[in-house]
Amino acid sequence: MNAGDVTAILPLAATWGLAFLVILVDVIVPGRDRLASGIATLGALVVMGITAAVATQVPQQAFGGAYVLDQLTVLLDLLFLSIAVLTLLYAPDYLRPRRLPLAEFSATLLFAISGAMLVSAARDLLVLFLGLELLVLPGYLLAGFAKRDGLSTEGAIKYFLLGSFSSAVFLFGLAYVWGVTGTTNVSGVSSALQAVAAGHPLSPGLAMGLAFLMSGVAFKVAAVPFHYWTPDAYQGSPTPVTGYLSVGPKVAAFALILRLFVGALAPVKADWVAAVVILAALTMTLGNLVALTQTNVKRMLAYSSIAHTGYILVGLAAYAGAAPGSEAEARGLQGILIYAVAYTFMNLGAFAVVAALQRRPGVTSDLQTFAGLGRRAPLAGLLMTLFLISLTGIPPTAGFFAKAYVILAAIQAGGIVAWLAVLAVLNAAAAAFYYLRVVVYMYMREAPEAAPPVARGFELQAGLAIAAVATIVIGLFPNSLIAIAEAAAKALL
Amino acid sequence: MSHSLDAYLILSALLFCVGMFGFLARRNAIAMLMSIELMLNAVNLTIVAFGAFVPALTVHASAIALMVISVAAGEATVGLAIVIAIFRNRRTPLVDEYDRMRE
Amino acid sequence: MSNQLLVLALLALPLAGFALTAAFGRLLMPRAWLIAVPAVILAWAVGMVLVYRTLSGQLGDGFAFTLYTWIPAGSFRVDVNFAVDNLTAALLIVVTTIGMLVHVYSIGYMAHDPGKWRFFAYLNFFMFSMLLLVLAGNYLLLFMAWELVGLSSYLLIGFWYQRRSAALAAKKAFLVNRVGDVGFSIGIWALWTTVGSLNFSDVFRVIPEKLAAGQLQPWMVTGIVLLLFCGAVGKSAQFPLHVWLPDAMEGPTPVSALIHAATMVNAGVYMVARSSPLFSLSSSAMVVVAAIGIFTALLAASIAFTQTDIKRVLAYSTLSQLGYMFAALGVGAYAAAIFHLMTHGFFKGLLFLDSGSVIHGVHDEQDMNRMGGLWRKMPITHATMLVGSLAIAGIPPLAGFFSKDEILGASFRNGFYVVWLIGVVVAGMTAFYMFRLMGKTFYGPSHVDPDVHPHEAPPSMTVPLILLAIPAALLGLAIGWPPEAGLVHRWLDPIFAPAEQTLGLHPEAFQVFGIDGVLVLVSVTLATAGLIVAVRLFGVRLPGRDVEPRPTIVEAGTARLRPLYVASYHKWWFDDVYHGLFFVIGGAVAQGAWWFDSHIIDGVVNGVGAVTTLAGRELRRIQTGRVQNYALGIALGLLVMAAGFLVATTR
Amino acid sequence: MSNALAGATVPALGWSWGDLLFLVLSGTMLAAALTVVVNRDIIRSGLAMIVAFAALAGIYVLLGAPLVAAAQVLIYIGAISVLVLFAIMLTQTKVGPIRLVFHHQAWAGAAAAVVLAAILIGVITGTDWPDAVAHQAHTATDALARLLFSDYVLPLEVVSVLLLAAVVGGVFLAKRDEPQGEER
Repeated sequence: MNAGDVTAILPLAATWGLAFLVILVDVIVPGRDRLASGIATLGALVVMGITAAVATQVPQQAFGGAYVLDQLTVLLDLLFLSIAVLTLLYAPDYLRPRRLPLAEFSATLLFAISGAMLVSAARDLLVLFLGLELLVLPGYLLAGFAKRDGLSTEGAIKYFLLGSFSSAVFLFGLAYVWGVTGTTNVSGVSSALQAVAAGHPLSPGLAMGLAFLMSGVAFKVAAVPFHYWTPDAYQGSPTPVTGYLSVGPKVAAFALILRLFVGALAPVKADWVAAVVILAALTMTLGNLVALTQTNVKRMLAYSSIAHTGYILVGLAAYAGAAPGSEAEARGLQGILIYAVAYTFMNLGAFAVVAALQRRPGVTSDLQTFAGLGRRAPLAGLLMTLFLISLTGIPPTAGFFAKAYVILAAIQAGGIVAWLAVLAVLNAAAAAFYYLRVVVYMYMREAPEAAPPVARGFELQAGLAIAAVATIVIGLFPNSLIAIAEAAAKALL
Repeated sequence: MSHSLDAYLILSALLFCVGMFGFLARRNAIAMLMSIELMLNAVNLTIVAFGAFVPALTVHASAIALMVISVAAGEATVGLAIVIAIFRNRRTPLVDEYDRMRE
Repeated sequence: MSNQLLVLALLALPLAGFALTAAFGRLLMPRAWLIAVPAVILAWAVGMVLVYRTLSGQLGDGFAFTLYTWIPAGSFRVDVNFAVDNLTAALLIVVTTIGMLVHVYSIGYMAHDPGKWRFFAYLNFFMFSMLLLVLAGNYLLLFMAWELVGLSSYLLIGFWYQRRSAALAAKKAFLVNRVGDVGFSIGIWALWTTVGSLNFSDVFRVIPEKLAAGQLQPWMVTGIVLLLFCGAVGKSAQFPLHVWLPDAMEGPTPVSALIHAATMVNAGVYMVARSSPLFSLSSSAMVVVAAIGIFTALLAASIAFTQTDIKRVLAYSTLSQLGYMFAALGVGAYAAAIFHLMTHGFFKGLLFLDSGSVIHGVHDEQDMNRMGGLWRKMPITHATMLVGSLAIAGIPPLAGFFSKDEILGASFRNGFYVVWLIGVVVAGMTAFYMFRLMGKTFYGPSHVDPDVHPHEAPPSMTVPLILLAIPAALLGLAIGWPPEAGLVHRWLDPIFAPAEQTLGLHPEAFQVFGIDGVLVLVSVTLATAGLIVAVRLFGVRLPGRDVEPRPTIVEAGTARLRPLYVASYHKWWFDDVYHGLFFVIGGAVAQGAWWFDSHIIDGVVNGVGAVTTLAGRELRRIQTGRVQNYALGIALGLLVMAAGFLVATTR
Repeated sequence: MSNALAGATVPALGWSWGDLLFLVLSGTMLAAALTVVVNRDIIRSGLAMIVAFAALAGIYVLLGAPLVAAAQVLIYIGAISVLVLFAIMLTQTKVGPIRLVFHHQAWAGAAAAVVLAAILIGVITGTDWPDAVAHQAHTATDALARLLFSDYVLPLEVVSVLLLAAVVGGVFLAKRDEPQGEER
């Protein structure tokens, strides 16, 4: 390890340090929840500052090329840290009334985020796997964090068992690819495959490796038919955790896809594009259709997040389906990144409103809970409407812009992928039905007599404001985001 | 036979499939967890086998296998913690009785 | 003020009004209109300056400017840009004037509503969206405004959400529009990828070039144009997406007047007119537009015959008149379509506000069977509504006569004889159902609830009525005279000249003593005939002499034409069929997907279970374990994936 | 170890000692693994898992990876298995009849496993693994140690953080709630 390594790894190391600090604070002054979560929140902001500061010195490699700090890493790190900050802002109003400790929550969340950051920076198969595990293991714990709540632990065990199963599958695929290519280094794998892919069919071993990797990754992004864990894990988890789960691991899994499939497996992309197209088509269609039948908002949002996975996969399909070096290839990658950013803010925002509604323990996330919210708490209603409009994909919100971007990339890629774009448009139209239902409940139903109070803590409101501003600004002024995404995609190509 | 990479890979594939069968068939959460451990062991066997037969991978194989073993330990810790937590709630380790969420 | 500043002010005023009213409206109660109405009046003034500058020719072909680059991604570049030309100006006249009058009218109409601050906020937001729609200089911005007007329309229809029907109608409007918007958005994306820009000027330049160069097949242009038209069909409520507009009458009446008669529903007409350089490239698409337009005109008129809800009659008449406009667009009479859009905006806005005044006067009763004899109680409302009815019936020299006859004349001269024929018949039907409405409402014996004492509306409502009656009466004469060569043609012909050139149309002078005169005579005769029949059946009050209604003849007539009557009364069962199609079948598909998602694995499993049961095991009562189901599903996915990769990649 | 035995053959069968050892160890391991997944007594499953792990450690030695074998014994047998057995004791319920041990989709699971095994065996035999040599190499412990602290220092760090995270969160989830009452 040398000085260069230290700068490159600074954001990650700082996150770890922050997690240690939070644990330490909890050990020294136990029970001071506010202090611990405050430190975590402010610390995450500081780490964002550090990340922005080291962003001027990209690209940098560390640990013999296993870890890279480039534009992509910086963008994703900042995104993951924002997820951490927002989740930490949303959590207190939900966890405190349920007497769940914020200190452990903050530390576990930070560990998970550090895993996501590691995934976004890894240029080595083993480090990718370890980052993935560092991401998901704390995730299982967070899902079961409301340990006295049967639903939470039930969701956690399902998530854990299926997640570990898929990790084993993924690792198995990784082992085969490693055995075939003889290196764990991403660029090494890529150049080894370059030789393999030149006109020859794949060896069965490599094909099997790809199949296992694709299945493992499809599980992590919750693509149909590997999505089964999502609704239960989302519904059962404490709502702020659900918000985190719906964006953190998902975006991290797409980071994994970018590093692994785009970084290492690009030479054989003609061999896996079909799988992506099928997964995308299945995922958005089934996610949307099933979301139509849900009456629990958290569960509905879970299925909707599956549908959004489908849209992001459209971006991946555009990349994979486009000719190497073409503009559509780059646009597809940018689409993934832009969609991930837009989706993060709008989806976290929506879950934050749900969490605010569930301030009092025992309040469910049933649609009925939302009745009359538009009048009961006009601001919360307005924000929820904004997030839902964005999720639907109505301009000028972030959601519309992101959807437009991936769809355009897909049309530009042409061929079968262009038809995927048409399917995406149809699906986006169908999505209005179930998002709108929530708006109908908020504005066109009377609130029940004894409506539970809506949380309005300072942190929550600040977090909601951030998400709302991001949702609007990305929709109205996407210029800088596009520029960042272009730079990040260039780092990959 | 003991000098053939195929033999070790097949052995590991069989172990993987046995683990998968256990995961799909058992009702007990801990039994499922054990099945996952078997699958991870199968992967490790694959890695070490590649290392033994491909000279360039030899040392790396052991290093990777050690990492995987450690990850498996972490996974077991988390899994058992969750099992114990849910056992406090439900008083049964049988996973298929955890079905309060459906649809 | 510079022109750019004017445009920005025009947008900023209602937006600021919305923001302030939304934030502080509750504090302003009971005078919640204190910000919203002045904002719109100011916007009207700004708009008029802009209109004057444009139409007086000071700006040449108009002007365009870019605020900033919205999406700066290489070939996906889209600006936030605005374009103002004579077409924009024509729309601005309608939108700002009627918008302003409706705002003023709403002060009185909504005086007693406890939630009116929301109403004014939404109304301002609608004005912003509609102005953005008209001013937008590219398709994406237009689409954004398109969705925003849809959203504000949704909020306003459902304003009285306590009525379940209002909430349902709001949802229906939004969702039906969504169907059209799918086509519209696909069309826009297709344009984007073919042209690389969405600016109107670029699109209209590049598409004909590419078509001429053979880079674009004619069927592709037809496809794109028809996809765009899908959006217009939804927003302007044309067959087969017309079902939402009558239901939208659940909203407060000012909303019906402003959004669902005078402005938003015209967005489709405006969009097609704006895209005339594209539409004119595909004659088959033009035929589709004309056919859908004239069919809607006929269909809606036939339904309006038998409806008893005063606002619904007007809603169907709106559909019918919009149908005329699309027919005009389809036959290539673009200027006539916009002319009719303008006159219709005024007289239909007037009619709706009149109906609101009536409803207000008889205490929220909308059923015409429970009205009658109101002319004595509500003289101003009656007089202005009579003007509006004569205008829509096409009686010279009121506004509707000029615009409608231009449409009919153009269809005939451009060779669309069927369109002309149906159009003339519909003109007669229009006169009939409008005077049926007048008769049932204002003349004959009163059927009003004896406890209700009808009264004239307050000045804040009657003044807008009078102000609207003036253009409804005179606008045709003012800008439509002489026929085919009036001001409106001087304004709009340059805009549509390229499209007409593509179509090979040569504007000819209007021949008073030639074919044109005959055509006018025919349509006016039919309209007068319809009017007279209606008057004989439902009564009228002429100076000095009352014609009494003859309900017995009406009953005898309906009895004889029973099947037609029933069909018309039930709106040709479109709602029921759609309910079946969308909600029952769509719901079934969704349920099916859900079932597939949650049961298919169980199904496989239970099949296996059944086999083992046959083997003698007692398995019936064993609970399904969900995790293993999920796991099995994932394992099967893994198997399929593995097999697929093996088969597909290793050959 | 494998080198020492490479030359000799087993008297009666004509196999090399290495082959015999491989067969015995792999047979033991598979049998034990099957016991883990099918035995109705979960405690016996846990004990069988230890046997499987031990046999696998032997195979690692056969493959010339003694350090992995040592880690296998220390971590899998010494830590994970013990943890699992503790968890079994903690959550012990009465053992039901066999149909409660298995889910009724066990048959489908078995079919899936068999199909996957068939696919995998086909793949393994059908693949020309690159650079495979006939004689397995032996991992030098000192080389491995150097590698771990040079190239693999980042993974090592990550693993340590991961274990810490697992322990912190795991302890929170598994620990019994302290008597509630006072608001925190």
